[in-house]
Amino acid sequence: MSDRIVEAYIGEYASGKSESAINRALELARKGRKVNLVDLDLVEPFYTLRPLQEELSRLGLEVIAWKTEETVGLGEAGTVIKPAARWALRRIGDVILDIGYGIEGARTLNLLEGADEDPDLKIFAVINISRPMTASVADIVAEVGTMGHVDGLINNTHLAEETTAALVQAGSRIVTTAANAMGLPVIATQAEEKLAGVIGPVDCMGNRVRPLKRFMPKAFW
Amino acid sequence: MPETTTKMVLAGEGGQGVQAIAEILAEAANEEGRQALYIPNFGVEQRGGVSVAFLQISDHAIGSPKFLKGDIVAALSERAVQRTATYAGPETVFIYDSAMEGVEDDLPEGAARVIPVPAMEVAKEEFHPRVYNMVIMGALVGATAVVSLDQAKAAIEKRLGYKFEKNPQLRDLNFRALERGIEMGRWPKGGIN
Amino acid sequence: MPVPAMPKSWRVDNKPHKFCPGCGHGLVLKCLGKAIDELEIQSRVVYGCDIGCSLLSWDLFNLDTVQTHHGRTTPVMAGMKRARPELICIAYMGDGGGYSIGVQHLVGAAMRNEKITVIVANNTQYAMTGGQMAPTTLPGQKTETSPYGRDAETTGLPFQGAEMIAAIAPEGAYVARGSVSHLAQLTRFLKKALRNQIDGHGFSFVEALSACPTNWRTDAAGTWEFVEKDMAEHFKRGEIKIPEKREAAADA
Amino acid sequence: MTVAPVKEEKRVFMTGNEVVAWAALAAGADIMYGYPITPQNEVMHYWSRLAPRYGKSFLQTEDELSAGFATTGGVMTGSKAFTATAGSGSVLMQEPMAMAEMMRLPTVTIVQQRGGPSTATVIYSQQEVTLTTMGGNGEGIRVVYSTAGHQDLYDYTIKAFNIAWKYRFPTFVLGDGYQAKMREPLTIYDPEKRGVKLLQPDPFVGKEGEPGRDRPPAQYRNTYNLEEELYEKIMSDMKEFEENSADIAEYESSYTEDAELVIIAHGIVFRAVREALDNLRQQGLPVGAFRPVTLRPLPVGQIKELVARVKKILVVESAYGQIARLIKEKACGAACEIHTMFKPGIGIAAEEVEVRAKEILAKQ
Repeated sequence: MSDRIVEAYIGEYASGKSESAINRALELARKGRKVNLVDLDLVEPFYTLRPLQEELSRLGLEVIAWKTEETVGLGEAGTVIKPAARWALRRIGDVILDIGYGIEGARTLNLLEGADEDPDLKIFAVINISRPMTASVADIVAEVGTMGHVDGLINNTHLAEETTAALVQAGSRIVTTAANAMGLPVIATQAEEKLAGVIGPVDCMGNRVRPLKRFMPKAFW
Repeated sequence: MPETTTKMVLAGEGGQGVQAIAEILAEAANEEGRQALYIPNFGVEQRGGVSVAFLQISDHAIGSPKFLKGDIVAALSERAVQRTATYAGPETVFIYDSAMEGVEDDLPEGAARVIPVPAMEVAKEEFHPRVYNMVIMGALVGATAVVSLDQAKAAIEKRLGYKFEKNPQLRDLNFRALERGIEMGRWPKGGIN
Repeated sequence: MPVPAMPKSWRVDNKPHKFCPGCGHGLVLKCLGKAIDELEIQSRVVYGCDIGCSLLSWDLFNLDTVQTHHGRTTPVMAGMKRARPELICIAYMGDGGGYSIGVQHLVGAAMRNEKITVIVANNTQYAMTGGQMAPTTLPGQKTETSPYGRDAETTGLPFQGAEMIAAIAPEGAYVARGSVSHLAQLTRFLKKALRNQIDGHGFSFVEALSACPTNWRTDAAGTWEFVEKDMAEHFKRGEIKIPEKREAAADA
Repeated sequence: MTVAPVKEEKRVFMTGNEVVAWAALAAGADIMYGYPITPQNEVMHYWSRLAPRYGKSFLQTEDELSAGFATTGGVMTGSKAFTATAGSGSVLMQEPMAMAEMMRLPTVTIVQQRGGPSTATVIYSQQEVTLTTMGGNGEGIRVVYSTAGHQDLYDYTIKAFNIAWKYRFPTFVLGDGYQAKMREPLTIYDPEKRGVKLLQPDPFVGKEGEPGRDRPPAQYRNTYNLEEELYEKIMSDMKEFEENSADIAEYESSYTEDAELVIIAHGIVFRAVREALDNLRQQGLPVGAFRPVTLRPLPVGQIKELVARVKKILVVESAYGQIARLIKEKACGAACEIHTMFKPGIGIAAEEVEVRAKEILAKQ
């Protein structure tokens, strides 16, 4: 078995893909692993990792994303895949992929060289039940059904500053039920650090709780 | 020659030649060294709509192309009567073609004088319907004396000379129609009829 | 005074209409009125006209009508049809609106097979604005903006609008070109175009060769000759595209 | 077949463009016409995903002219129709919206402002104020709501449909790229359950019966023959617009009663102002804030009252004086000082506003 970790985070708009990917990458880096964090959001690359690049690099990540000054046109002409991102799976170390939203966002993986034959690649769908499109078990099953191959779900239920432990637990119940219906594992329940402490190491459904540090508010403005 | 500005509104159906009349009068006045300002105002139709010409002739510089009341308002069709009644004030001489029927209710009430002119009848019987606008132009010149007969003729010559070259009889026809119109325009004072 | 024979779908109270004597619009719209009468669809039609001389038809029919901007009647009618598919939507315009300023709307509607009927009256120039050159102006034809005659080298050849639509419209579309010189045929084309919309096959388009004696400066004989000889040389009458296997409507 | 898309009140988390799509559904919109332009694309993305589930329609047109004109066609059939655009798309949208003004068509247009002039940036600005409030050729016979976040986007998109159909003025919801793309929580709800009655549209064309036999034909035009005809038409529309302006106009204000300086901003910039205001007040400084929610018609009475009473005004915007021009016009003749902070095409942070406000207060 390979020790290499390769994970792609997909999901609805604002479901928390980027936040999940960043935190996962940092978690691995803290363990002393070499980690590549790749921005593969082709729909709107400039609302995700771009403003965070320097900070994340300082924290020890290899960030593969466009720099603002390297591009022109932004959202309208900026959906050009960065060559380094295309070959990301050939890099040494772990690879964490932030895959953008889009009706067939998961198919973005086809753009990665070697994605179809990489034995380590795992694709996780990030779910926030506070989003009407993925609010119920039926909605989640339908939504994930359109995403192509998925290896597991992540409960990332939140309402930004208004998130409560009860909400996260409610999310866990719905996401776990949906995962069971699809025969998929729940990889983790994610919650902001403080809240994660309140919930404890496992949530009400027995899913591992991953504490999150929020970066994305800095990704904006 | 009048000292002040003469303001005229001419209106008719598209194709009746009101714009040509106004243009010729403006050119004649200009040739005489007077100030003239003419502005056409028409609907969206190429033909068939009410066509209105606003003409001002003066001895001094003319201000706004738009004015509220005309000294002379000439309406050559039923619709033109309705359209132009608004330009008739207490000082206005309102001229309309007496061949029109059923316009009595639309004629302006407060005008200084409202004069029916049998221009269509005269054009048809004495000349040719095509010189109708010459009769009207004559009537306006007769009523206002804004330009001299010679100058009016010169301006017509300038505009229609190329046609007259081919058919000199046309020149005579047009000029006679003009003179007949001038005669009619010197209508005895005294309001309707 | 006896009222001349008018289609039932025409308004009688505001006639005579406002087109110039000898104008082709009146004839095209009479054919359209007859087609509407024969199909008995007066209560379902919404008629849209452009700016340009076609706007003078804004109150010509006893039909619900909207007069729009230059070239924009096509999207207005497409918008109506999408919102209320049971309505029968007709967009009427001149060649300037259809083939110049509104051509991308025409292309978009044809390509999407919008279930509307577009009628373009082609009189080889912009008439209401005083006779400027249009995409349809004939080679050598003098207009206010081609005072020495249209030069094909620098301004191109008469635009083959109906052929273009036939080429880009998907299966189900109906495309024909008629003429005011052949009114029975034009009526038949218009009827088939409307039938195509009623049956839900797809886009329908009729170009009608029309006449503009005012801007052509032609008398009756000259007008006839221009339509029948000069225009006919460049614009072929006939059906250009018919839905396969489902021939649109009875050829009444 | 159709079920209410938003059945019960719910706290949700999403982007502004999605909020618009959900709000349009909640408002009972029937059809959207659109053309891609960043940053409004996801309004179309979400609407086109959601629409078929609720028996609604979507049409992607060949350009914004077409999207706008198709929207006018849609509303004429008595359907609640809307479109969304931004930047140079807004420029094209003014042609159909001029027709909507002339024919008094109840179109709803969402504008997510981006940088200008020209293509500029796709990110953010407040540079479409003049365009959206005044439109193309004409007198700006329209209603414009400037939103300051997701709850506003939801509330005012729903309101826009009602106002449009009530008054038959084309109505706009003026957002921006930040609001389009940012994520924050909001409460979605069924407006009817909150007692907001959704107006049922009345068709302009395609009514029951045969025109000329059962009813007169419904005939609409935007072309007038005479100056006088046009004059009467516009004067009557303007009279109606002005008579209803006070009812339509909305605003938000805080701490203006005892303020020496009042900061005026609209839209998302007001959030920076609100934040700055809290800090300034905590420091005991006599500052207030005022936000016109409707940019057309403006809350004229409140603005006039304000400028007559306070000593200093600071207008803050992500444009070079577009809202300031409107405020100054209403403030004409007042003795107050009017200061400005113009940052065209770029976001404004609370700290910047705070610094500027202190500078102005310190000046004698």
